[in-house]
Amino acid sequence: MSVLLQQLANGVIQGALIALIALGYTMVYGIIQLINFAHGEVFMVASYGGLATFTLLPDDLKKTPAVALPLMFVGGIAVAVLVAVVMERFAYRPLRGSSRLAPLITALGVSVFLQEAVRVWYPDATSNLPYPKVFPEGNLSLGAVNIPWTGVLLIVLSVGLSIILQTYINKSRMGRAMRATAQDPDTAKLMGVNPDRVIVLTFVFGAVLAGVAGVMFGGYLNNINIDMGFQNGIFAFTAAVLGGVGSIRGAVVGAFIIGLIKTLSGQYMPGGTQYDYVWIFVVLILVLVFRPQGLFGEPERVRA
Amino acid sequence: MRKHSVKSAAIVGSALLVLAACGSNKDEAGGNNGGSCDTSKGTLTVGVVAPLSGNLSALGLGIKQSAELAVDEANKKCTVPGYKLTVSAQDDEANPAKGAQAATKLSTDPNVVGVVGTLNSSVAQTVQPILQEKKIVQVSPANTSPTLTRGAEFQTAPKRQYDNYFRVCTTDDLQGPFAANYLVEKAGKKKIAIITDGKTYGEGLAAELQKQVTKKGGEIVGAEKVGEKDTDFSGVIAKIKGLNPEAVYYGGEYPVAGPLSKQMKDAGLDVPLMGGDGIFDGKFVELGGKEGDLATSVGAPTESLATAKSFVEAYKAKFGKEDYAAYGAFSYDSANVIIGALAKTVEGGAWDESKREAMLTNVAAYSASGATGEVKFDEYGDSTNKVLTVYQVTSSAWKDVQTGEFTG
Amino acid sequence: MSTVAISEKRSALAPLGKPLAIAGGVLAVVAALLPWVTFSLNDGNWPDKSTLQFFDAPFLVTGFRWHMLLFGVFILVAALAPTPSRGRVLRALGWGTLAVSFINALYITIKGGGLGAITALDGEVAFGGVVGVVAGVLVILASYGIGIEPVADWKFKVSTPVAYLVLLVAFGGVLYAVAAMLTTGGVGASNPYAGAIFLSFLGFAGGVLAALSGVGLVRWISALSEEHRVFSVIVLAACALLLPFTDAGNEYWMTVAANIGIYAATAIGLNIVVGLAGLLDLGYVAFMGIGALVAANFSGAATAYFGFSLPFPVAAAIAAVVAGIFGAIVGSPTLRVRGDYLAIVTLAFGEIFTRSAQNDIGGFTNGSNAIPGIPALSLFGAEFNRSITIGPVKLPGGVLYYILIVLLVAATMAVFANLKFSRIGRAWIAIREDEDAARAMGIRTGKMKILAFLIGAMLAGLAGAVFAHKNGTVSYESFKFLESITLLAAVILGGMGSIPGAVLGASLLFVLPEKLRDFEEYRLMIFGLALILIMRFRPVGLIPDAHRRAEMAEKADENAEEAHVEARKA
Amino acid sequence: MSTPVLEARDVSMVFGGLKALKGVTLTLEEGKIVGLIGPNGAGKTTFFNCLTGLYTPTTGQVLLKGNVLPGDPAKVTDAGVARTFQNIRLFPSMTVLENVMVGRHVRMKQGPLASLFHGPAYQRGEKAARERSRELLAFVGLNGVDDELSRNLPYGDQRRLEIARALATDPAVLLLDEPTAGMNPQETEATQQLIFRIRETGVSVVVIEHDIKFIFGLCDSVSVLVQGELLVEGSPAVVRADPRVVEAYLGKPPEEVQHDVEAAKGEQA
Repeated sequence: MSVLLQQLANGVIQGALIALIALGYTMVYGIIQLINFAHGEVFMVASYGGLATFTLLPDDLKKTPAVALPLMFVGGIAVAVLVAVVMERFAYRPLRGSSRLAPLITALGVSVFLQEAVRVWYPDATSNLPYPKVFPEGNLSLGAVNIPWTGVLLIVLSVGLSIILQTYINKSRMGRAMRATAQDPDTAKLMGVNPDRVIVLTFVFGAVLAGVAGVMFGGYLNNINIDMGFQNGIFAFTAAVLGGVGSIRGAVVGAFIIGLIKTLSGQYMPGGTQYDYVWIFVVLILVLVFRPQGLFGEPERVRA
Repeated sequence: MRKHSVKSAAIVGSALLVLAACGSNKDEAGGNNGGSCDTSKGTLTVGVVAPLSGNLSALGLGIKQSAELAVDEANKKCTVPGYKLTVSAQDDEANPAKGAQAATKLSTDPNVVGVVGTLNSSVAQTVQPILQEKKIVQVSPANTSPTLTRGAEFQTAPKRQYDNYFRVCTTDDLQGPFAANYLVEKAGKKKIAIITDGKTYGEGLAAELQKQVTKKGGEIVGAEKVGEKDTDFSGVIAKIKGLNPEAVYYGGEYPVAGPLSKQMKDAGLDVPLMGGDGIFDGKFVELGGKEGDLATSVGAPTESLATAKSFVEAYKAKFGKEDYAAYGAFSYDSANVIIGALAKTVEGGAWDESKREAMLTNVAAYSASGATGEVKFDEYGDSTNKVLTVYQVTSSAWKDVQTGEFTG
Repeated sequence: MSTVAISEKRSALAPLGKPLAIAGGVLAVVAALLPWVTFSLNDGNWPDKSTLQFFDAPFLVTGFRWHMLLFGVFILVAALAPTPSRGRVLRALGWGTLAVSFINALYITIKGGGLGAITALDGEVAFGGVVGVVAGVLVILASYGIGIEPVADWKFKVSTPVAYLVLLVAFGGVLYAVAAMLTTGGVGASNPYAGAIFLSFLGFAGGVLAALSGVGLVRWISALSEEHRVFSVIVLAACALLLPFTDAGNEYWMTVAANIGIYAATAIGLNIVVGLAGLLDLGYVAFMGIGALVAANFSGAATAYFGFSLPFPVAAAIAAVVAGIFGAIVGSPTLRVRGDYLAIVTLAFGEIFTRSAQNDIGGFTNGSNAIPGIPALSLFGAEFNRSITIGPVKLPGGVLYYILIVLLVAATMAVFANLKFSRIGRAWIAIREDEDAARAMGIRTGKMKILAFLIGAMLAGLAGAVFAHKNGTVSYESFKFLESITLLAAVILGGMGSIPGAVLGASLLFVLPEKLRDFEEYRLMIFGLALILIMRFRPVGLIPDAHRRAEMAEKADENAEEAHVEARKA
Repeated sequence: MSTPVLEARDVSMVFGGLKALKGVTLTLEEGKIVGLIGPNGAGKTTFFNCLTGLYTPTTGQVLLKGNVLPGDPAKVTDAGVARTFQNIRLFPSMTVLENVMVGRHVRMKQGPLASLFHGPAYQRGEKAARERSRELLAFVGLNGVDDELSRNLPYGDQRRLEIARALATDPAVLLLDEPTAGMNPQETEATQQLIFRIRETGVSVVVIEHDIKFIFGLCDSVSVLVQGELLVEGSPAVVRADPRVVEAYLGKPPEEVQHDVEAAKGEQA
């Protein structure tokens, strides 16, 4: 029983992390129908950005987590936003209006490029790097279940930020513009929405969330590597598809489902942790076959 | 930067001197670059096949640079009279097909005298036959799969697979059982859980450990796998924790092992984690390896070996930092095997492809003290150095706790 | 904006166009005869006698300086003789000159320790590089002065025998260029300058090719070859089979070429799925892996699942069928899933495949130990990986594999071409263009898509079977996500739906890394960057499908028109 | 009474809670042209989609020559109902001839193997298809543009190409969705003549159209759909005189109605 509870807790924490990344995927896809494969790398770069910020801090600040931690978040988010904006401006924007595949290939190229750039240029990034110990230590113990405080923080941030995002998109003027652009870019343009601005903003929002996720990832797991972006990016995109691409709520729910499938299938399914990935993808395929639009997606209207 | 410009100034200076000596820069007869050794017979190449890009490149670059160090030293000491040696490092991307291409490239060059590599046993499988075809000696610093030398039935009916293949590292069927003996007999851990990363190295090691643990009366309470790119192990740890193991054996390398150990501790599973030479690295502790974690490694402890210390110092002097990684010292020894055998082969004569046969004989007969201890090969091409040491993390550093040979 | 800038430059440079070009051409010739480096480098002389004194042996000019000399002569000819679209030709030659000079000078500077190596600072005189760069810049400026006209269109028709002759010469030239590209910089591992020499050669080849294309020759020849399609294919295949007899005919390049061929055949299969049917497949290499595993298990290797071996053709057929079945299974969600969602299903399948293979599912894959020791193919006792001797000619090892794979690629191309121009091919393209309309035409889209997956997977499985024997080992590590991406990139780089495109794309993506081994640390980074740049500047690929080519031409016309209008406004 | 070619019996369609069609019945006799009109949002397109198999009616049936139509557009086409689209849906980067040959798809029998090996039988089939396609192109009046990309054709020609492509499926019934949208009077006139000629070949036609004048000049019978219900059905004269039709069209006389409709269309575009 305690194992089950512990695994549930683990799954929720993993889900919280994936959710933060998945939101970036789902928003970008919702607006310009692009699987932004490089989004996972934005998350990775943010993590290194946070680490670099810490390394650059003077020694006495390094010892004050209350200052160092926020600065790391700022650093990580700044790097993520910068990379995302540059990527949108110079890699994706020139391709808008071309075939559907071109930007996708570009996204794959950006992904490979970012990963390799960090590996070659970030000192010692060829191997895993330890993350500074400025995060709250210890566990929240609920009976036999241990949840690290970083995990708790991750869940709080993930849920909190997605609620803020959802509210912003539903209530604000810019949010309306985003929704309008997602549904019908041409009409939105006629209504005075500047699509370029909306798209950049979408990338920025995604990058901010990925930045938070990147720094929290280091804090929660104590180490980062250049592959983390790809791996979690795939999960996050899967989560976005599972929940219904374009839906904020869907992405979050999808992410939690994936986190839970991973830990629970590793625990209870035959083959154990060897096949936990396989189960994620099996569930994904089943969901897509029986509910192609994802859990919370709009059913696709036949164009005729 | 400064070092570089000093070096270039030296090159420029010496080159100018040479040119001045010739009286004009029309002289196109080349090769002499002002070193003090006689290199009149030309240049010979030591090949390296290792992953130089991608996620295993830390290990691969360590192998490449350590081989370069050995070659540099040989050039300075004029180990091979009449020849200058160079290293030609080829990337295999940890991919067997790419490894085959890299090996073919080296094998078409008549001046390649031997190859150091590979890192991955799976890549070695494609490289072995290609090099054998041309009788090029291959010395691996890192392949631990026993099948590479002794065939699929390595325990019951060992049979030499490739007469050109040698290795200076230890094999899974020694290291795994040695670790098992330590865990069960010395440390008294009867209930052991196994985690592997699913790759050849870790799987092979864990499989051999498992056999020996059972033989010695211990119990394997569970075997789990983590993805090679994973960073979050909470699921695996929770599962293992429910089985109440007294120790965890990890088959894999330090980038995963360090964080795994830390996350185990954080999740309340405070038992020692043990691994093979793949986790015997200072980075393991940096990445979260905790007090009391264990590792096996080949040879006697470094402190007791003057050769090992001098390797570390020379490496640091040449490359500025100690990033030779897990297999640097083995690679250094591998390169030295090739250089030593080459010196004997070309003694008083000149190199040509027909000398490769003699190279094989000379490598098989090679014997010296290297950075990892005694370097010598048995009839299968395996290292005769069967001395293994168990290390334990004590005060944030590896400390040897037991040295010996695996005796069954 | 940019058009305005150019037109301003044109007005300033227009009268100087010809003199500048002549000056540049003369300088290029001079640069070729000047010394380039003041001393012998650490790893031996910078290649090809570049420390030669001023003018003392003009007939000994080789290597990159020979290329410079040629560029100089070409530039002078283009500037003085009546050349069609002269500006475009000069621009290409100028960039070529610049590239060759810059690459060599840069390499000397870096390896030789500073600018002293290419100037007079160290007491010796070596201005070759500097003069070459200046020459290149002058010619580029001159070309803008003259103006960039559209590519000339050669209208004249030739009789069939003459056309055949032209095509023979052209393809012979291609063969020569390919062989030269492969062998430049040396074959073995000994030449420390191989990477730079190769880049320099690429600069030369690129410049000449662009100039020929600018003058209209390339377009004319491709039109000719389309007219005489069958003849062209035969000649091309013959050229491919002649490669082993050239300088590139050594074991290493046979191995590389064979691997390229295997991936090219796979890429053509993928082109059916992506290029014709418009279905994005991100896990395609898994089918190749399945084919390889099946062949390996029937090969009689020690760790194979089946203890017996089947003749290769039978094993290959089974491999294709099994891969095809998996293809149909993976494709089946397409009945309900649309577009990008399908991409994620294929990606998921790819991941499931690697995971399962790694865990030795069903005992078929031997897990992380892989299946080693797969015997080489043999025919009448001749093992495919050995060298063979026919009369006086000794062919390098692996040549039989090469021939087998050339035939495989040719067969795959034929399959692709026949399908493309058939009822089924039209249905696929219709689905790609507009799925609803295709259904309204009575096309069973689900069935057709599964068929595309099935055929594509079969081709991949077949290629995988050859792969298993060629490499001797089948490990899950050869079939990872990055390979799928590389294959996809090959298809898109070459041009979607285009047959020669897939072969060219695969060649580039697998030859360039081989030639650029010197830069191995940056290889993948360059690969990523290249993907971005290609999509940015040539999204239809290098050899676009005829339809897409028309699309592109249309766009270019529009652009030209716009530019015209803008220029008039300005 | 002979079996009608196409018959919709009591077709209802419900989306969520929205009743888009309420028991619509329509009969098409062989060799006739039926028009379907109604204000925006009346359910014309929904009804059309029921006829073409894109939607399966919630209740009711669609029968072709007495047989219930399958619920799959591809199978419906196979059975003999072809259609065009309101906003032209050609295959833009295929040539004109290839577009029509795609229409022949369902009447050609070459399977994968034949397509792979291009045997003599295959060659014959391909040649026949090409000839038939050329005939149809000539029939709709598209000559000498076989190898143009379809997207490069002028607007009116694209409409005609769509009709040729639909005819290539050898349909018994042709459904035209606003065939004159965006056309000038001359082109509209030509389209009318083309539809008459199609009828002469024995194909029955259903036309949806906003242009009431065009419908009344073209059709043998007209059905008016308002808010998902069939309001009136009958000959043009009957429908034109029916006061409910006038009322349905905003209570204005037909000429003004048409004007309004045009204006509405302008906004839509």
